Amino acid sequence: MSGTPFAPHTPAETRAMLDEVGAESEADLFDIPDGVGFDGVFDIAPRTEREIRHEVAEMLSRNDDLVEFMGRGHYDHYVPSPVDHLADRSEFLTSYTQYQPEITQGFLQVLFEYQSMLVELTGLGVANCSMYDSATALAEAARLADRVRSASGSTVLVPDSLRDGKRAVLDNYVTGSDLTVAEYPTSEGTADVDALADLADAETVLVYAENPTVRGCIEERLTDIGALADENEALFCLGTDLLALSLLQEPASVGADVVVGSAGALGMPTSYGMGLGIFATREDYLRQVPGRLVGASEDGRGNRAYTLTLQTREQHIRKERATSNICTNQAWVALRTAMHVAHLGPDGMVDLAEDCVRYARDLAHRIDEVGGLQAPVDDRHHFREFVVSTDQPAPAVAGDLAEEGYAVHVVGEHEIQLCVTETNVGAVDGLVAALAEVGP
Amino acid sequence: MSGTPFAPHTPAETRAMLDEVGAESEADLFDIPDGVGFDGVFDIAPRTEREIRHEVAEMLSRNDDLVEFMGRGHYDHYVPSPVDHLADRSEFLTSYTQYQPEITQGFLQVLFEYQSMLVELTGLGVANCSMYDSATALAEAARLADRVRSASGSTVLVPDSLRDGKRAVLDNYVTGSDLTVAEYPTSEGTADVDALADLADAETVLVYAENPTVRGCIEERLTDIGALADENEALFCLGTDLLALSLLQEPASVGADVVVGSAGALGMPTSYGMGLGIFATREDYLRQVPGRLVGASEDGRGNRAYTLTLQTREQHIRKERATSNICTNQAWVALRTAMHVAHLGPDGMVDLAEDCVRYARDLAHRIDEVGGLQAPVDDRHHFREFVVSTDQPAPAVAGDLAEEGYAVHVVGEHEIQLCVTETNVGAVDGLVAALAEVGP
Amino acid sequence: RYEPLLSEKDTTRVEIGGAGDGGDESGDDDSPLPDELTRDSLELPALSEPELARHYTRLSQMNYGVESGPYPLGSCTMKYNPSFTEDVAADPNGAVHPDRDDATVEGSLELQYRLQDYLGRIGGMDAVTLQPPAGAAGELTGILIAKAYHEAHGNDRSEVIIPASAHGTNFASAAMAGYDVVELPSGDDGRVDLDALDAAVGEDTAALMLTNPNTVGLFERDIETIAEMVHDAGGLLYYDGANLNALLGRARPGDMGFDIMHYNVHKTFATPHGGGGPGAGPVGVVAELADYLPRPHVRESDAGYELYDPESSIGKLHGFHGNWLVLVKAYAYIARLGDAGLRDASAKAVLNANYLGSQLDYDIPYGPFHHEFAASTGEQDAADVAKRMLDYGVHPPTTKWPEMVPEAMLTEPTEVESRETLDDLARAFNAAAGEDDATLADAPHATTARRIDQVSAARTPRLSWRALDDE
Amino acid sequence: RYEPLLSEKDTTRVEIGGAGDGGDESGDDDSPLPDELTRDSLELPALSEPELARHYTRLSQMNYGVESGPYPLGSCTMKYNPSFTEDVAADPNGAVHPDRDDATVEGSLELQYRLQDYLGRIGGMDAVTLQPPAGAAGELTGILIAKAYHEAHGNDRSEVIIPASAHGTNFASAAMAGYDVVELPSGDDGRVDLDALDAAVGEDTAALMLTNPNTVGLFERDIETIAEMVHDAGGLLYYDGANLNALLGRARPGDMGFDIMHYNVHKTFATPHGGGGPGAGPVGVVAELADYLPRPHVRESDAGYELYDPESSIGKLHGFHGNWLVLVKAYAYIARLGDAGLRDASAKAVLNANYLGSQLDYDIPYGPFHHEFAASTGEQDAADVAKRMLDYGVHPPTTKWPEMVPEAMLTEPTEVESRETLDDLARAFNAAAGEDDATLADAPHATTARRIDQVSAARTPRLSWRALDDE
Repeated sequence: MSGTPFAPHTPAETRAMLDEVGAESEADLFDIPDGVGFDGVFDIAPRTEREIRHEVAEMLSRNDDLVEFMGRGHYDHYVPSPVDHLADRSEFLTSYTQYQPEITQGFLQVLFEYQSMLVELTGLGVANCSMYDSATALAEAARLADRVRSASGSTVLVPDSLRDGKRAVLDNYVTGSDLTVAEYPTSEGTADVDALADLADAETVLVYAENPTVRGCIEERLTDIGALADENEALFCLGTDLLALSLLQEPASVGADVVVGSAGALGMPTSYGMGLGIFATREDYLRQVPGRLVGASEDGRGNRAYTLTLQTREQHIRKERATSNICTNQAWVALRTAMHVAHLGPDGMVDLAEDCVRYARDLAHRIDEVGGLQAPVDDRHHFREFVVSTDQPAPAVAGDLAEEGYAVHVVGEHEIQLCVTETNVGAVDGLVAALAEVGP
Repeated sequence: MSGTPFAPHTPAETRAMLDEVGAESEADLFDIPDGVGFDGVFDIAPRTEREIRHEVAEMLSRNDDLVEFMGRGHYDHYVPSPVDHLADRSEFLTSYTQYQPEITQGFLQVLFEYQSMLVELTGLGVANCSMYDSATALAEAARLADRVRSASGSTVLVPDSLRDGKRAVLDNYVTGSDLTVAEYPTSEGTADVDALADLADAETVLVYAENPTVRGCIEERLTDIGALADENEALFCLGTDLLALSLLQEPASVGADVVVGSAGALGMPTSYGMGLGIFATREDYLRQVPGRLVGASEDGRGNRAYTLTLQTREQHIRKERATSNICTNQAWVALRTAMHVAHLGPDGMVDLAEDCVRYARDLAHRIDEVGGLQAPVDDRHHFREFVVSTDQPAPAVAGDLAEEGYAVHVVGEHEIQLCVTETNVGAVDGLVAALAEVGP
Repeated sequence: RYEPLLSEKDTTRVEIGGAGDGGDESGDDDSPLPDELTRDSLELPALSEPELARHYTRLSQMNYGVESGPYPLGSCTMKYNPSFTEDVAADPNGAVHPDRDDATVEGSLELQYRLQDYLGRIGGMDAVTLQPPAGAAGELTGILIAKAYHEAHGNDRSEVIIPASAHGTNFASAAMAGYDVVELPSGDDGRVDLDALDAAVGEDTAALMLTNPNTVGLFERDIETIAEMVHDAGGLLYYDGANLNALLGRARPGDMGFDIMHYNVHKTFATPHGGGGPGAGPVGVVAELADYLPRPHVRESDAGYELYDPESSIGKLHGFHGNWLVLVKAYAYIARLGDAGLRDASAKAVLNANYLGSQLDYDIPYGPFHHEFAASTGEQDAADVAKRMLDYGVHPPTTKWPEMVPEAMLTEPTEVESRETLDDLARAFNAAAGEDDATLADAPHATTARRIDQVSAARTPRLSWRALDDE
Repeated sequence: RYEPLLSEKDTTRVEIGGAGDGGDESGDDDSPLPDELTRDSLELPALSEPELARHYTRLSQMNYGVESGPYPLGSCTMKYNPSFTEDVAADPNGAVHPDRDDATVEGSLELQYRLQDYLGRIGGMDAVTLQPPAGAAGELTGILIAKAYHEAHGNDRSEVIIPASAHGTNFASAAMAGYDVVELPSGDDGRVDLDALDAAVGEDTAALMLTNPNTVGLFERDIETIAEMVHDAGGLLYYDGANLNALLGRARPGDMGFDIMHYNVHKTFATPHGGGGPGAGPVGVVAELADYLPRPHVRESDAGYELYDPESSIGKLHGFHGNWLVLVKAYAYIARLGDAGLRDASAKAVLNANYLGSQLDYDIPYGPFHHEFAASTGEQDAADVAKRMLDYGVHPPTTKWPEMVPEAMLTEPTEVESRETLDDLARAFNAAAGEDDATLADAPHATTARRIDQVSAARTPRLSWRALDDE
């Protein structure tokens, strides 16, 4: 093999084509000054398909094989097989953004359906086709607030428990604006609404809260938070995930102006954090939405047809005045997520969400009965996950659990966090036994 | 879940449909006398997708993880990824036999191309869409010989080294005919042509030989065997496989009347013996061919189109006078095989085939240098595999090798057989070392 | 829309040999074999992977599968094939060589054992072999078992009785086993005519092969009497499992008196048909016949599971162990449904057939039917009506069979269709009902390929691209 | 051909809560939460798996992908996506939680490390981060690195210079980082106008963002001079990797003087575009900037590999570690090609573009071009010509961009197309060349959907099925 296996040219064809364009050689086609030409080697040896499959399998087998009880914004739910098989159809997987809607109606309709599902789940009027993840979605929400509320102030209020990943992305996305990010305290795993009331003022343009929170707690005072934002003419941005949306309070009903979060909990395996960011908002802010939007229209025969729309918000037209720089997004993940939601159906969604409440409740209860362990630490209802306090140093407990085959979060000196879904609930007996061994 | 997850009926829809057909209940639709009704249980618990994937993975993980150096009619070649992805497209995978060619042109064309590839490889004029495997293909060849040569006799001559699997199937397939199966001797792993000449006579209707033979030897006197068959007005049936066909003597050139064998070496993983039977023959015997045939024709607009043809040979029309009882065949495996051949191309086929000669030659050479081991036992050129003689009892050697992580054939008291292809050639160092340890 | 043949895109002829002398052991690029052992050259298509991907993608788009729309082929049970069964079957740990020592493939043996067990329970059979690679191979297996049984008992029986409406494979399989076929005409009610059976059955009867429900969906109400008649004559009762999807959890062949049966796992247990195959045709037998099953067979052992050769085994029907991947998928499907799901599958299959039948403008001569029915297109040509249905984007039923119904449209919607889809199907049927012969004869009109000339295909067989080149 | 929305097929409204009191720990089916914490109901489509399989199969068939035919979108590098990379990425051992202790995911770290290394070699960069989840995110990363660098060196610079012909994301990314954009007009030869650059560059210049070859395929011959001008002014040079497929093994941004670059692995390294994403936009920097890379970063350690936070890290651009699956596929692709394959890929990409360009009846104002070219449709509307091309079964190029070419058709065939396919493409182009405006304006005629009304879509946004219901 002297070239790429993915080009069809025989030497004779190459020669004929060179002749056709009047070139002596392939090298002649490159208009590169001598000073910057490269004639070295990368020293990358070509391998066969078979060798690479073996090589990567071998490499990844060096990851420790642990049962993960991990969450904190990234969740493992079982993805039904048809999602893989249908999403892998090459017409979906290998297509580009739908710049020619007449031959990409299929993907456009899927994205329209995805947007529609988010409208049903959030109660808000508009959802985009996807952001990269929940962190960038939150950051884009802050930027949206800046655009629609810039006259009134520049403060973004986020919980002090915000994941570092989200906070760090937010900081980078607001670096070019006048926005400042401030924290409000949390208590028992949820917002300290009284303290938040003291902090929120006319300068506030966005109040961000999560449900469930990063510690797995179900927020009980969302309506109050929404009202607080409203009183201060700030936007209320709610962070959540698709499965939580199917069971917990509808964002629109608690006054949310923007919903961001992770959709990747449905549709994707735990791919080291690769996911999909939800972004939904009120129709009022439609023309300030970042990212792609699919709308219904008609074709020349009067049939319903779908197309990317309101593209004047976007970078390829508006350039530096675009609502965002996002171009390539997570469309294929959105497709997978929509398929997963459709496969579960509303019954399946609610059943699974309720199970995630029960699983966490029951596991916390069992752990709490082990001497030296308290769970849940927060006096709240929980969704999927909760914090456990131990008498031992948490890192040591986590290390010992890893020895026993379990991966957990360390969230404090004596606090670990556990997440339980349908994919690991079968392993709770072992986990509890291991915890009883190493935790107290 | 109270029913099948693969039926869409809600209780309300079920009720409405029952009303429409005038039935009280689903049970009313069954016209089953009381005496033979079943109201017991199978005691099969339903499981979720996730549970079953886990359950079967768990079960199959109890197979010992051995590097296989095994062949003898079933070979492991690397199947390129596109074969999996393209063959799994539901339009191919979930379709039925092409009784409505107007909407199944795609599969018909693939089968036409598969037949065409076999025509190129064998030099014979006709190939069918597939038999179950090489054993049933051989058995059908004998039955074809019976139909076209029944006036002249009833003896089928096969090598004494014929695999039990093939012989046993052949015996069953000829049980309803007047055919008798007799063996001719082999020597140094190939046909003893002189002995065969003594055995072949006017009663002979079919002479069967293999290339490569079951011991991996390349037959050197195919033309003589073909001539012998011809002299006795018997058909010459050659057993081979698709990869061997790409390099070894063309069957038509040595006088073969029928080619049977395994195509599954290309297109399929080693699926515990699941494969695909080749069946090709001279055009003279076209109307005696078993199984499905795809032909080119035209549609109502004069465009080329493909269709199943000559169906009057088949069971659904000819019933007990059909050429065979075969109905469901291995069409999807044929599709995979055709894809694999197309992916390799003629260069890739020949290169791989030549590699299989070299791999076997080089491995035999290395083993022969180990004291107490002789390889190859047979003084022949080999294709993929060869026999090794050991001073130790062969079953003990094989058992010891299994302990070391290698699976081999035991073919005699002091003989083992090894097969080497591109998928296990990387493990020969380990095998040789293990053999040097346990073999002598 | 036309996709060229691979051979019309690009081919290469590779010359083989030349330098090699066969004794060359240097590992270089010379031919490793002497010229006299090799062919001279090889010409085949030579395309890049992207070109191949497009070729097969386009061809797939010119093909109709179960995921394209309804596929109500009578007697074929074209269910949805759950994709997770593909994932289960793809497990690389199951990709073992068939000659592996059985002690090293305990997992594969266990799966087979469990599937044997499941199938036995579902059919009411005492022992099951998984070896036959298709339904017809299952039939041959069953008839060979019957033959071996009779021979072992000193009975020289020469006939197998088969109803005229049976699948063609029944006749062919019996003939392959060396039996004379006695064809049994249908009674007026579409079922077995007991008088005709009485006349046919006797000391030459090796077996009666029966499908129940039969090929127009009718349950053979007299099955107990039939079984008694055949058994009294010393014959065995063979059950063709093609229509088992009608009866899951409602009736079992074993309970009806059948001694031998095959299962079409690619019908009843939703393994994909793959454009014609592979399928699998496991065979179940009553305890008395278990010793005749093909070898090897899986049984429990002290260590787990093992292969053994049944004492009076008929031998083999496949060179190795049958169609493994298909069997794994069947196992996964049965496990997914369980008792209630299997029972519900049949209930909905029968409900769907009855509902669809109630919506058609065509006559359905025989009933009450179960999972399938044979409508008659009367004065219209059933094959033409089927071609016209293609214009409505659906797959038509099986046509002109069985012959007991004139211009039959044998229709089996299966349980997977929704009421809406059945209504679509009915519209396609009924739209053709009012059309004139010319429109029908010229159909289909809306498909990629128009009506294909079958006569010229058969009269001038062109079965390879070489044949096309030669023209 | 019309496929109803899921919501038009079947929906169910589920009522939530009622019985639960939140304190219920009996594990029964009652709601586990008090009503005030739950929504009242949820209405979503409710379809069976077979129905969903058909829905998505049909929709896929209404979509054009790389395996459907040529996809010569300029600046998008729509290569064939080798399917084996999907298999590699599907390895379940790679499906780990992003918060896993790094000592327990050595395999994942090693793969990332190796990919960082490969990309560094290919681009001539000293350090590479894999975190940015797309090209635009990579641009923002790079500009934030430039900003952090300048701030660390006490430079308060406010401007980023960008050629007018650059990708829109360049402008938007610079603006997001808080920079004023200075737009650089193209010179007459289609390249950077050195006089204009000289006028633009200065002490406010934080960076110049450049694509090379530029968006009409021209190599910026003066790149060494450009680099010197920017560097002399204290600015940094940013390379937009969108067109890297033109240069693999022929030239490296690092050697040209670029300090920062992003790679579009979904272009150059053949990971699928997925209908718009996901991609990945790794960023490479020269050694001096390595300390500013996003955290965490992968490096070698005594035990193997570990995560660490670069000393002056700009922070994060993704909540976790970026688009893992995409990165695995890119690794597999690069490993498949190796040095010679990568070099050949660019050679064939450039050859294909030049060959296709030579076959067109349209003017191509600028050259010599590399992997892409901008033809001008002159008096014809480029968007209409593109619609007309759809009737020939091919995907048209990018239209009306960049603006330096009037009615541009920016065309990038990539290396995967055969001469035959390029000829097909040329025929589609040239067929439209002779047609009247009315025919073009009404195109396409042969597609499932005819020309879609963009104006009404934007004027009356209907962005969900609820919006359709409300009408």
